[in-house]
Amino acid sequence: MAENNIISPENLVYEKTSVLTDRVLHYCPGCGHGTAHRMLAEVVDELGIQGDTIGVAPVGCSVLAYYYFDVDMQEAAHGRAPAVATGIKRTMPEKYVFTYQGDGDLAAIGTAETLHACNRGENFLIVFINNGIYGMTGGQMAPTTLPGMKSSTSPYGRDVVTMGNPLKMTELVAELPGTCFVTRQSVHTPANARKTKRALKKAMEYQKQNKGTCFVEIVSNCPSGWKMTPAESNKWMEENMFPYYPLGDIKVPS
Amino acid sequence: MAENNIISPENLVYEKTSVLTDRVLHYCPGCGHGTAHRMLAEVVDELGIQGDTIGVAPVGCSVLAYYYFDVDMQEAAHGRAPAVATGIKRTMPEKYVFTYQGDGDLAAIGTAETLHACNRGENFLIVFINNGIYGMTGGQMAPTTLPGMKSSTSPYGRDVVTMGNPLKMTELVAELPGTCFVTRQSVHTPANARKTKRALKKAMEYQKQNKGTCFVEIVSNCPSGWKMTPAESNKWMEENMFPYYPLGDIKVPS
Amino acid sequence: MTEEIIIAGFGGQGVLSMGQILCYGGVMQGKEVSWMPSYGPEMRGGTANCTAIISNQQISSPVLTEFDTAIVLNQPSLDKFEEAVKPGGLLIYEVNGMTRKPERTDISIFSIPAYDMSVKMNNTKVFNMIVIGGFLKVRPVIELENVIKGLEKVLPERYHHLIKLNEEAIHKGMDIVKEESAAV
Amino acid sequence: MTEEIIIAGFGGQGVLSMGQILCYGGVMQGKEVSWMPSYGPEMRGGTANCTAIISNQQISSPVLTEFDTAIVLNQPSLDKFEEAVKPGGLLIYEVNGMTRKPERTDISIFSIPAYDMSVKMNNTKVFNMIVIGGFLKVRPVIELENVIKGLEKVLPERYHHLIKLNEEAIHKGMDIVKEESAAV
Amino acid sequence: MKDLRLMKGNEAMAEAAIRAGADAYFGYPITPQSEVIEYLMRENPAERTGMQVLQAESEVAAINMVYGAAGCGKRAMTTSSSPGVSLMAEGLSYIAGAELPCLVVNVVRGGPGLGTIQPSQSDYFQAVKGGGHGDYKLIVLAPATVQESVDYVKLGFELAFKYRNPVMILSDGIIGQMMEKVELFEQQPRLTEEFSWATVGKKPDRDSVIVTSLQLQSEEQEKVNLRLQAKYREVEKNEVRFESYECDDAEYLFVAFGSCARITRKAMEMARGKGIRVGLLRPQTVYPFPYDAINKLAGQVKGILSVEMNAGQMVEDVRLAVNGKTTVKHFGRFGGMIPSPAEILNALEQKIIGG
Amino acid sequence: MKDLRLMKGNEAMAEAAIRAGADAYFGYPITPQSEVIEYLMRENPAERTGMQVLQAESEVAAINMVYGAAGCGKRAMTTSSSPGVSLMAEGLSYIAGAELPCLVVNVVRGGPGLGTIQPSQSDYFQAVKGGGHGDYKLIVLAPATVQESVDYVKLGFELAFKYRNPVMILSDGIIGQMMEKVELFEQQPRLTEEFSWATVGKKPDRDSVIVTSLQLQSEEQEKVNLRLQAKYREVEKNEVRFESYECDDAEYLFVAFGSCARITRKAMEMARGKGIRVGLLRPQTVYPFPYDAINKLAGQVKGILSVEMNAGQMVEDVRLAVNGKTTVKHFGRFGGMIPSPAEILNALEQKIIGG
Amino acid sequence: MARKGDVVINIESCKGCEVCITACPNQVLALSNEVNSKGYHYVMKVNSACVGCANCAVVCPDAVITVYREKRKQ
Amino acid sequence: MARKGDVVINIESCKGCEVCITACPNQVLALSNEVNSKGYHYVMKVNSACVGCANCAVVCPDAVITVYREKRKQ
Ligand SMILES: Cc1ncc(C[n+]2csc(CCOP(=O)(O)OP(=O)(O)O)c2C)c(N)n1
Ligand SMILES: Cc1ncc(C[n+]2csc(CCOP(=O)(O)OP(=O)(O)O)c2C)c(N)n1
Ligand code: SF4
Ligand code: SF4
Ligand code: SF4
Ligand code: SF4
Ligand code: SF4
Ligand code: SF4
Ligand SMILES: [Mg+2]
Ligand SMILES: [Mg+2]
Repeated sequence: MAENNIISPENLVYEKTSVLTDRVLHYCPGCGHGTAHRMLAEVVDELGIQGDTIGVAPVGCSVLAYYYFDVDMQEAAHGRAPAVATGIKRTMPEKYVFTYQGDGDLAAIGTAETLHACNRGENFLIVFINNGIYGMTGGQMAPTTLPGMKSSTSPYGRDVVTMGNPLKMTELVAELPGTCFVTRQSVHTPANARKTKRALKKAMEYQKQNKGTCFVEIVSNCPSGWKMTPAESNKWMEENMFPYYPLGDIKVPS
Repeated sequence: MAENNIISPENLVYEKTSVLTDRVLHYCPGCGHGTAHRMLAEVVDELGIQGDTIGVAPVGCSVLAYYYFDVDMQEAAHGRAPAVATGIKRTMPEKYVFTYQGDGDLAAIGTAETLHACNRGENFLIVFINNGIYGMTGGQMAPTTLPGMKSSTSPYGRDVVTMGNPLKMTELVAELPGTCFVTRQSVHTPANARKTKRALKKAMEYQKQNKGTCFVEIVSNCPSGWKMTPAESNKWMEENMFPYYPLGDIKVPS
Repeated sequence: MTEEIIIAGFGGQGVLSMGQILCYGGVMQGKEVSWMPSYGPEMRGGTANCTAIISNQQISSPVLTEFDTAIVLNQPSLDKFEEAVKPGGLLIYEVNGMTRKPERTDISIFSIPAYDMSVKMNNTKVFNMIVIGGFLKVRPVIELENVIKGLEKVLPERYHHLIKLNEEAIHKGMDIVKEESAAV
Repeated sequence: MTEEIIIAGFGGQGVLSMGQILCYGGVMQGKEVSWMPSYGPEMRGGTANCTAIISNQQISSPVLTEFDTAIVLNQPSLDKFEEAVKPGGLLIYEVNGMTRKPERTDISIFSIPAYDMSVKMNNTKVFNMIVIGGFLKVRPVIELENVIKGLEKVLPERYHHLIKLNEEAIHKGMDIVKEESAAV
Repeated sequence: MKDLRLMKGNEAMAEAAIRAGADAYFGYPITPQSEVIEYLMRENPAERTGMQVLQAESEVAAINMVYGAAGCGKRAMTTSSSPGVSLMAEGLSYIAGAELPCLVVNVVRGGPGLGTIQPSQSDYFQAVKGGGHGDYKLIVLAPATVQESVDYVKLGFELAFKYRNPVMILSDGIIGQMMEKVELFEQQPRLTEEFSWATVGKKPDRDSVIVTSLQLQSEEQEKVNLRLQAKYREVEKNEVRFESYECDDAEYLFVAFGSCARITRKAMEMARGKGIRVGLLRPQTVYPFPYDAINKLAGQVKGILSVEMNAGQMVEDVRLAVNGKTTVKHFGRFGGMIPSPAEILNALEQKIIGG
Repeated sequence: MKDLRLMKGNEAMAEAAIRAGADAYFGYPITPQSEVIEYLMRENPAERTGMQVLQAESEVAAINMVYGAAGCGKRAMTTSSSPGVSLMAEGLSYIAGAELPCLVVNVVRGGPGLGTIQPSQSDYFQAVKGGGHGDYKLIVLAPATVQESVDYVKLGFELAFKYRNPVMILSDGIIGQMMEKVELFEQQPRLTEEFSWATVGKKPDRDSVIVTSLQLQSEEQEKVNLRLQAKYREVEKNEVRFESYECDDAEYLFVAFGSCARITRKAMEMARGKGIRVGLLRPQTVYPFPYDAINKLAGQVKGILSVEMNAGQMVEDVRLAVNGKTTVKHFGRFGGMIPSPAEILNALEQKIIGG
Repeated sequence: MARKGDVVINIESCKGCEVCITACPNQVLALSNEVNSKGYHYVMKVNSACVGCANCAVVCPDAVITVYREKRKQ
Repeated sequence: MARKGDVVINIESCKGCEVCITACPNQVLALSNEVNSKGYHYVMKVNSACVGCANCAVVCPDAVITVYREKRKQ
């Protein structure tokens, strides 16, 4: 065992940021939502903007995000977070505003609000957690569910002919002049989590410069919805989700 | 004057198709809606599918399209024509189904329905009349209104910073695997009108082959909304709309 | 005093602003007024009309089926509103483009060749002011000075140099309006 | 006869299907039944419970606040439902993982070490059938044969080879259930 | 042979839809009713009967897909829960206006807003007074058992086509989630009829069919409205359904619908046990509402308690029925709370008998 | 100095919004109210007062933008007409559930469905009984003049913030489109207050603010509902507004609101001219409804006619007020048709006096 | 040599938009000074240069024009 | 040579997902046989090879781990 004296304040290299509250997260074991929350909270912490940040929670597993982020937050109707954030940012232009949305929320019912906020170039950050499934309601097919992937509403696998194709919202919004920074990341390894954090930080900095909409997709797992252990889910994600949703920057400000 | 005997049935080269009713169109003088209607009706006529075609009218100036097309038609709620057409086509798969929608209808309130129908590759034809304005309600700004263009809700010209950028829905849906044929045309000259007709005919043929969604944008004028004479409007369209919305095929089946 | 007026014609004839000018004049004269347009089907073209009410009392209904005065500027409007004039009421019609004459015998009927006059004045834009002149001649419900004041309110500043011309048009209208048949 | 039962425990303990098996058994025996799950917040984890009612008459309310029998499989469930047993009613608890014993003196209390038994049987999946066995021993509201018939209905065809094993588990449960205190 | 099963309300409705010969289901997941689409997807009715099932991108899309299929004369349905049903308000108004038949199920949860996913009856007003705009009515069936959930799917389609009007099944989290014995009716054939009002492809010998709710002229729109009103009067004459329990000698009356009526019935039994002569009237149709039946009983009883899982909605219809003849009070729990029979009995004693 | 103008109802509301110190307007065009956003865009209030105006992509987006701005404690508003208001049903329920203040204007047109763009009052039920899901209430103001349209914008914001509740102005195509003399109130300052319930950025000395309508536990949700109901009782106690005309000696009574009340008043004058002693009660708030005032008059008159531009909606509230004390009948024209004073008088004679 | 053509104009449904006039390669069409019953100046033939190309008819939004063309001698 | 590190584990909030175990370059972590009050097998240190790289803490969804590392000698 390490000598006890290592554990002393001056040696501290990593601890939970105080921008996350001390509430126990309600997420399933190994769910990427928690890590994604922390990365975003650390960015708010490091930029010193806790008092200037307003978040918008979606309807989805992260509906209670407002219990964990220690910033002022609003809970939006399913899919409408970008409209709610528009209402906030337009009337509070000096604040840092973000939405945090799942793939059902953002890419199904919220398609129009997402696309139009991005098209108007609303000056806020959209964090998009793509886990290929409706986690909260019990594992139904999402717009991003992969071809052949099973869910409670595609029990024999997603049949693209009848159920449609996985929707790459991130690539679509990158086409819009209103978006300034569009990237796809993950949080399932330390390296990826750190990259995500850097992306989120950049996004907040662009927001300060009023550069337009920043859109950070985080491809994530849903062990419960996918009916896998966390480890299996991360492996499955690497092998199946990443080829379809390749990680990396899609659009960076010129 | 031409000798009278030219006007005899065997010399007939062009007359109004009977798939258009004899009602006087309610459109303003010179409005492209009428020509677009006729091209589509001629296609239905020539393919002999009048009895097998079901159309969906939007809310917009063409809300009364059902008075002019002599085929069975449904009038959809504003923006929902692609959802209505989905309901029709899924239960009547042997019919030829089309929607006819304006840019407010398709690209503003109907964004989600449009994108998802295209993403599912619903086997029907979407005819998209892009006149850069809300004609019916009195000339308000549409998602496709050009930067700087005046409308009753952008009286000092569209300011892209606060009002957003013109939305190129056609380019977006071309990105989706569900679409099979995506093209942008116009009907303001005989050559363009004939091209549009060919595109519409192809689209109906692809529909027969169940190839996925066909999407035909027609860049059109709105003399009333633009506050121009028909001739001015067509000229303005060529000089201003076409550079932004270039004509031509965007996606053709492989 | 309550004067309930319907003004009807083609979309481009300035029907709606005639009503507004009369109402603004009414306001200037300290009267109660209401103006209500026909806002047609959400589509282009067709006819337009508006109801203008000028009264000393509070106005109950801005929407009416019977009128003290009908000012009709085209045939369809004559067809539609001749019957809606109250017995003893007034009908003023613009002669140009009418294919028939009014038929009522229980109302006062006046004609006004406003279009021809506007052409003579080299300015078809003052057409509706000529008609207003005709109306005010027959029913002086508002003083000319207040009409002009109203006009000042309605017209954007940059058009105020046209007020003189409009006043002239009103006077012309007063001159040319003509009783066609005097029933009652 | 009406037996109103609450079954409560962790999500993975087969709580919901226990209630369903009992109810299906009731159906086979020609009884009226109702089963109602707690469907928790739209989120993961936590405890689960269901209400199962088996009766000779039509069942009024599928949702109850008091029960004839409570079957509790973990501490939070004991804490929550001990008080909800009607005086004279029955409480069955799984001994494993309880940090305290039930305290009521006005009800019959039975314990069942079902988890240990399932480990002994080398199949923790039959855990809940052992508990059912214990319950049926104390309250023979449904005949074993009908429970098995119900099981046949609940289990998909491909699992029917497991029915024997389940029957065995029920018998084991009947053997090991044990009265802890006999109040009333 | 009877097909007797133990089924969840939601799943039973899904099975009933297949058996009722439904042509299409369009829906979007939401608790507590997602089992409907999940069951359908598992059953794959496209193979069993040809019925089409599609997960829509939203409730707005779902109800408009229903419109499209219904406009072709198809038996189309959707299911949702409170927030999702709110999103269907415009679509329902269009369907009613275009006089199309369809079936919409609301498995109600507590509101307003995101609220709670627990059972509630707080969408009564929305269902019976019209959540959407304009003068229209849904025919609203309120099942109290899983069996009625099944039966009302069949009945719902029948009424929808009989009156060319949208029908709503007003269920809730209890009825949707509970399992009960249920007898399934036999598979009905899917429709083959081509309705004269439906867009099925223009025939040479008839005018084109137009499905629309638009009338440019007020005169025409008023005619449409008059036709709708005449239809609603017909519905009110023919389709009132209710059950009454122990009303013959009743001195007091409960009125309750759906799951709450079951609990109230238990309260009634408890009251009778104490010698209180109380009856229960349970509307099975909440539109059309059993005004006459309640009015009649109002002359007989000393007071009426409307028991609802909401803050007081149906009680307005009860009052309209009673028209001052006797005292009417409301008792409710809400926000997902379910009243116990004892509470209900207590409310009767406090508010009506003692009040 | 009085700022007296001749203005359209719609434009007057837009000007009133600027002057009331509104912070934001979000809306989507629809006849007969598009003049509101058009006026605002012309006026460019961002320069006059800093007020933000945005044309949203839909009514769904608009109401959720309002939610976001309201959640920051801003004076936010939207305007629409019937089909657009239906699309706001979910959002309104969320705003009510999260207890946010805002102003929503419905310039009603005839329904159901796409219907007609002509004036109507057929969204009464939707406005007062709740178009959205769950137990909630909007405070609903029904202006009868352009002046009231202006005044109610100011009053609406005041009530919205007083009760932290959405307020609706229930206008219609007549009031929206007509021009009348109107006296504009002076420019009010925009809010600078930071409300404790609003998301304005967490301060070190307080917990983070959460704007939400979600409660996972039924117990908590019921508490929310109880708080809402208590608030509604307050509103009912304090905010009932109505005008009565010639009621003192009335033998008969008209009840009518909004534009229809103006026409009914003319009918009343005609009736008085014929010696019929009829009065008029005009609710200015339709929620809270003047139940007590009508109940009192019900004891005095021989019959009441509820005159509405719909198929009979407010008449239910009139009946609830009257509670059997006297005859209540409804007279209406609908689908965009406007009753004439003569028709109304005739209906009084036929249905009430002769009936 | 171009074949001869002719057009028939449904005067009552013409809205005088002039789109056909622009489209005619042979300046066959012009607006009349007269108006139809809807008040529109309608289109009329002003010469006999029509070759029956149908350009005018194809672009006419109101389907006003019917076109004839001499058959090619076989 | 790598500096020495150490981790502090908030046992009660660990859900035993093992993501940290996979992420640790030095196999410092493993699941305990014991469960915490929520019934999860929690993570514990099984050796002293920790270098304080914080990988475990960075990927832990539940913010369970605090990391320390010896200061480099100056
Ligand atoms: C209007 C409406 N429709 C449906 C729902 C039900 N619902 C809640 S969350 C959700 C989807 C959640 O999936 P996603 O957005 O991918 O988030 P995740 O849970 O996967 O993180 C749905 C359909 C709702 N609450 N409101
Ligand atoms: C839900 C709803 N919102 C708004 C409207 C009003 N509206 C009718 S048509 C229209 C836009 C028409 O523009 P577009 O789709 O571009 O068609 P165009 O008239 O230009 O051909 C709008 C906003 C409506 N009828 N329904
Ligand atoms: S259901 Fe899926 S997304 Fe939701 S908390 Fe569990 S693992 Fe995460
Ligand atoms: S308003 Fe514009 S789009 Fe509509 S008919 Fe007139 S010209 Fe055509
Ligand atoms: S294009 Fe048609 S409508 Fe226009 S002027 Fe020519 S004939 Fe008339
Ligand atoms: S057919 Fe050709 S040549 Fe003849 S009028 Fe038309 S455009 Fe001109
Ligand atoms: S990653 Fe966190 S929650 Fe998961 S096992 Fe490790 S410490 Fe526990
Ligand atoms: S800090 Fe690094 S070495 Fe230490 S336990 Fe964590 S991952 Fe392993
Ligand atoms: Mg998801
Ligand atoms: Mg347009």
